[in-house]
Amino acid sequence: MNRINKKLNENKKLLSIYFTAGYPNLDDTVSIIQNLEKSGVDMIEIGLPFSDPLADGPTIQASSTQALINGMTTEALFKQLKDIRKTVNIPLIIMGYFNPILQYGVEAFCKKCSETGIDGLIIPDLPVNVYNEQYKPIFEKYDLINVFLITPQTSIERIHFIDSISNGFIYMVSSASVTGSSSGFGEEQINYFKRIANMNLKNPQIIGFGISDHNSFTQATTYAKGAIIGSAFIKHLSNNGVKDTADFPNAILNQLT
Amino acid sequence: MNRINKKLNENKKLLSIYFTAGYPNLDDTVSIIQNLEKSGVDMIEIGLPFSDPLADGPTIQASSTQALINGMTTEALFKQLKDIRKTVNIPLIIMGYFNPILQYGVEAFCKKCSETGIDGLIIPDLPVNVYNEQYKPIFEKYDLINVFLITPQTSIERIHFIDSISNGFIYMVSSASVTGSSSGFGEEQINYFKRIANMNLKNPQIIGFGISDHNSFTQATTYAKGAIIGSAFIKHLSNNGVKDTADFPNAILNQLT
Amino acid sequence: MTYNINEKGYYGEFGGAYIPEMLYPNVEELRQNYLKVMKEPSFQKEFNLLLKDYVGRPSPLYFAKRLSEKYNTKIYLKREDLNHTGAHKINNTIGQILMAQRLGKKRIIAETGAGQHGVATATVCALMGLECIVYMGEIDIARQAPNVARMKMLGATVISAKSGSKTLKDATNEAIRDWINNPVDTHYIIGSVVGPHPYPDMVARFQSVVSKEIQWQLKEHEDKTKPDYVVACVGGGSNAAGAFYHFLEDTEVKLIAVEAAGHGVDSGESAATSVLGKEGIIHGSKTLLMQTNDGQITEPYSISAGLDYPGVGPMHAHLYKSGRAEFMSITDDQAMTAGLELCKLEGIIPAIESSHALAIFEQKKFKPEDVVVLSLSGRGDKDLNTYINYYKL
Amino acid sequence: MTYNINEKGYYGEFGGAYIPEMLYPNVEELRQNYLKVMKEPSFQKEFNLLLKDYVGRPSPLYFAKRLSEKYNTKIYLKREDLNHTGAHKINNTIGQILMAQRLGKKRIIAETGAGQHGVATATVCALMGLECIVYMGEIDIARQAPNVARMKMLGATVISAKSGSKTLKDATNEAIRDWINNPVDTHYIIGSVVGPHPYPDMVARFQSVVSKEIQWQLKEHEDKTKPDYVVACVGGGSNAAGAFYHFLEDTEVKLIAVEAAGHGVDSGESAATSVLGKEGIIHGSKTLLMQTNDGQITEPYSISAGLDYPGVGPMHAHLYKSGRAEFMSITDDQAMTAGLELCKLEGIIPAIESSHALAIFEQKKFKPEDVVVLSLSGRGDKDLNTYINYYKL
Ligand SMILES: Cc1ncc(COP(=O)(O)O)c(C=O)c1O
Ligand SMILES: Cc1ncc(COP(=O)(O)O)c(C=O)c1O
Repeated sequence: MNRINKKLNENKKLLSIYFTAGYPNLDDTVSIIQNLEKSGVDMIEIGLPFSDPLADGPTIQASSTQALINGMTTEALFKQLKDIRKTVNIPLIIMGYFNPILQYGVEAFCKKCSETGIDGLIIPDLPVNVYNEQYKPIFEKYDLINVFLITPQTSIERIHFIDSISNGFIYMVSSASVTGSSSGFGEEQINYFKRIANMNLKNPQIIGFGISDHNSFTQATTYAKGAIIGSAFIKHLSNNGVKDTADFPNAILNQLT
Repeated sequence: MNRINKKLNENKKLLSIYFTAGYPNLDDTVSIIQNLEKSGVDMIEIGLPFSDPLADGPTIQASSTQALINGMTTEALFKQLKDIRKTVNIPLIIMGYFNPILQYGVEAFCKKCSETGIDGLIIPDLPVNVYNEQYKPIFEKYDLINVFLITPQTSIERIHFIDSISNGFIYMVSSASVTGSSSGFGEEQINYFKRIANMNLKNPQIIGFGISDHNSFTQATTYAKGAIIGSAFIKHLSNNGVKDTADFPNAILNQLT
Repeated sequence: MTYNINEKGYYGEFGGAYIPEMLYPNVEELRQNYLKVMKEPSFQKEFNLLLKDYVGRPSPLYFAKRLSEKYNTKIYLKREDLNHTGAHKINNTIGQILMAQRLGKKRIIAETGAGQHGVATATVCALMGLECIVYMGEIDIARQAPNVARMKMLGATVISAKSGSKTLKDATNEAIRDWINNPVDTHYIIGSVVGPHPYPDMVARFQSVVSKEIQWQLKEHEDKTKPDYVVACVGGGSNAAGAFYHFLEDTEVKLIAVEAAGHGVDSGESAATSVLGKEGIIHGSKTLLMQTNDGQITEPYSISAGLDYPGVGPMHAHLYKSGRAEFMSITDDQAMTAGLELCKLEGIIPAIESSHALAIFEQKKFKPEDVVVLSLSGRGDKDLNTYINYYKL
Repeated sequence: MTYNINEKGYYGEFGGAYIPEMLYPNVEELRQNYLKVMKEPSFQKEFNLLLKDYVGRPSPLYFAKRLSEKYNTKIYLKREDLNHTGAHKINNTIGQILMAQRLGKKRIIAETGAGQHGVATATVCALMGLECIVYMGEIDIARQAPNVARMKMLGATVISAKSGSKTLKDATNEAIRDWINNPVDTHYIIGSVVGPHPYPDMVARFQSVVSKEIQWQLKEHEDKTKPDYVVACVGGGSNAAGAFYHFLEDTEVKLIAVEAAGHGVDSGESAATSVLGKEGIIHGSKTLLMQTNDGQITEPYSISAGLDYPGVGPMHAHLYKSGRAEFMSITDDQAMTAGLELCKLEGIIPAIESSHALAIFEQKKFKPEDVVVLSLSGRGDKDLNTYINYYKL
């Protein structure tokens, strides 16, 4: 059983953290992952930086640009992660845009993920139908879970369709927006969370976008299996560097340090 | 008999000088005229300054602008010239553009000229046919000679026509150009001078435009009854002021001072 | 009464050719030939082909829906702004360059205010491979920089006129001086219905394509060939002459000519020639002009370089004196407001000259059923700096 | 083989809609409706009326006599420079604004490179009274200042894109981000045949009026409906798509697409996408794009803001891969030379984009009897500073 599915089966709300590989420094990747695991994070999205991350807001975008300047490449990332499974047990997901993956070769990329111990992928600009028609067998062959997004605008039929082809969790975008652009949830979003919760989908949902602190994390996880934090963590890294990485999840989970 | 005709009957080559009334100083008009007469000038064109003297080159244009700034007006000019005939005997011609004259009233203007002792007018932008059809009787009534221009481009028929309606002299433009733009005469111009001289017109010709020194004056008067100098004299005034006015005609006539 | 020119070259008491003898051969050559040449089928064919394929005629007659709604009347814009080079001026320069060619001229001179006529002249000179010299007032060179750049690109020599008000009047003086100095091979392409006969009539005829088109275009839109009103701004008067031309004798069509009031008609800084002018001679034509009692020509002022002229064509002097056209004066501020309004309502940035015409809708009420055709004489690209500075955008 | 789009939204292997889920509802709404809406008679009527009376279509097909003489072949210029706002871009924005209205959108966003698309979008938004936000790279804002001024006059908000190369690619990223953030009431008017399906096809159809007109106009000039060659510059590819459209399947008509080589194809500073690009995904479309081995999109370079794009529309990727069109690359210097040449020979100042197309005549010989139609996609008013600085005029 894929680590993601195992994790989802745990009877707890999940905290998932996104960071951009190669940021703030090229070789921070492994230590960030290790520190996050140690401080109780349940799942990690490792961002493969892209020159034109059009679904990301300014914070993640800037971190990607810096990571590329630092020298991050697909090859380099896999090299850094080569031995990651010797020390890390939580699910690891690579989040990246489709073009770098396409250039690497989709099958080669999946194979490498599988060898490295990556459990899933989030590829925002690989649409469901293209995945379904062209790439599903490859992902399955390498036991990679492909995670799809839904938004407040996604129609009921489409949510059911996405649910039907998903086999891990559904990434529930809290509001239709690029990452890092709102904070805290309003009534409209809460209603949306409730609406989805009531659909009784086969896949659990993890909410992302706009979660930045303990409060919003708690709110989100009232209605979903877990929540993903990205921009807020990147900001933490850029303000504090890597040495106090653990402070961030601690604050979210409201643990005393 | 009009002073101009009398002068033209003299058995000599005529030097006529143009200056802009009110330049360099508003009240220089009378003394310039007097000094010119004293130094042997045969005829004077008094320029009535105009804001837009489109047949004049930069030198005369600038002098007109300055004269207007100094306060010269049609009324002021007539006031300055009121007693001119008490001291000056040579023919005096007013040279001005048509619009100021029109505003003064053509008949009023002619009457005033006659009262003042002005002998003729040169109005570059009053065309022959308009003069002929509308204003001839007025000029005749006040015994004013209207002087017409011809240029190297004027057709033979037109020269004969202009000759027929002229009763003083013909202002022969040395080359088709605004005032002050050439110096000395080339073969083409000399041929033109000869051509006109050979036409045996009833009116003598006085050459203007491009005469600036003894040499060009002598050249021009080889083929014509006289010559008019304008820009070169204005330049002299602007370089030397009015006190050495006489130097200029002296140099032209090559008289020792 | 006729509102057209008579055989002597006058509109009523206005017009004629008050030129120095030095210009006589050139002007006379033109006078004797212009009608004959214009009527030659080969001329007509070439002229019309260039208007169509090069200039982009017919220019649309555009029903301005939102502007009409705002002023509760039917406003049609005659889109001269869409012509090649961006104004009505090119209709005339195409005609004159063909005329110049047929008269064997090798060198072209022009004056320009807004630069539109200069650009249009430089353009047709490039098209025909003729040398081109454009005179432009020093102030206008500064405020219409894009057009100066365009003339240079097109290979024209731009000469700065530094005398007088350093605007259109002075550029015209310089151009005339040049013509006097170059009497044989040079044609002077005057840019408006000004100057000595036959210029006003020749330019009006070249521009008359505008009202010709309005007639059949209106037929398509409104099933009638006459508007109730034709509105145009007047600098020298060429766009108005073109827009009025085929309606001149039909007094059912009301004509409105709009002049630049600058800082106000009575401010001493304006270019509202008809109201402020008296009969006189300017640039070879008897017409109305702004002048002192002494007959010195006054320095005009308008924010718009193309209207900044102390005279007006003799046709317009006659239209004013006879009452055939209504003359309105629009200030800088009123024009700028109307210009921005057209941007916001119709997505069209007008030349500031044309903005003066647009400004009348705030001054005069029309009936809902009135069909008002307005000559949008040019586009505002040349005026962007002036607009931007004015509005601090 | 077909060169048109298939029912899945692909030209051969290129195209599709590689978009984040956040954009799915918008893009899907458009995909489901665009053909249906475009075929509605009321849409057709309004679209065609605006093209005629507002844009000024048909744009002339002008036989460039002196240019033809110089290159000893028959060159026709399709005069998109005469359109309202000065380029072909407005054909598309008119279409899309009508589409947006019918889809009930209230807010319009756009990206722009040269500013022509931004101006065209701001224009139609003013015309329809809709809010308009335009994203433009910081570098392009500097080099196309007149167009920035125009957008402001028209009431649009111009937002500077400061990431990446600070040019068109980055402006597009920002526009897409905006759209993601405003998924309900906003329509994104893409300015070229790029982006996710159905944009490339929709834009190509709106631009196809160009080749439709070429067919009947050529009939008038040459008594045939097909040229031997159609030539167009390619940034994203919309003017080329429009000029090629009705000839795509007729291989007797040779197509030439001209890309910007910047300082030279091999200089590392160019935008010659087809030659230098590899298959990949950019802005939602599978196409050819300039990228590193690692799949990072390369920062392109061209003196021309409108060609300074690392991708190309999927139609063009297919035309390249299939060999249906010949692709040529033109350097900055070659383009600038050709641009000035057109000024001097024909009195037309071309957009620097279009100058790239014009430059091929120095590179490729045509037969004297060849009929070559070249899309003069825009006028050079926006580029005056660049020309003037380049030539030190
Ligand atoms: C756009 C535009 N409209 C109007 C004018 C005024 O000239 P006219 O009165 O001859 O039409 C000009 C002059 O440059 C102009 O450029
Ligand atoms: C005049 C002109 N031509 C061409 C282009 C390139 O775009 P496309 O390839 O979509 O025609 C642009 C883009 O701004 C442009 O302004």
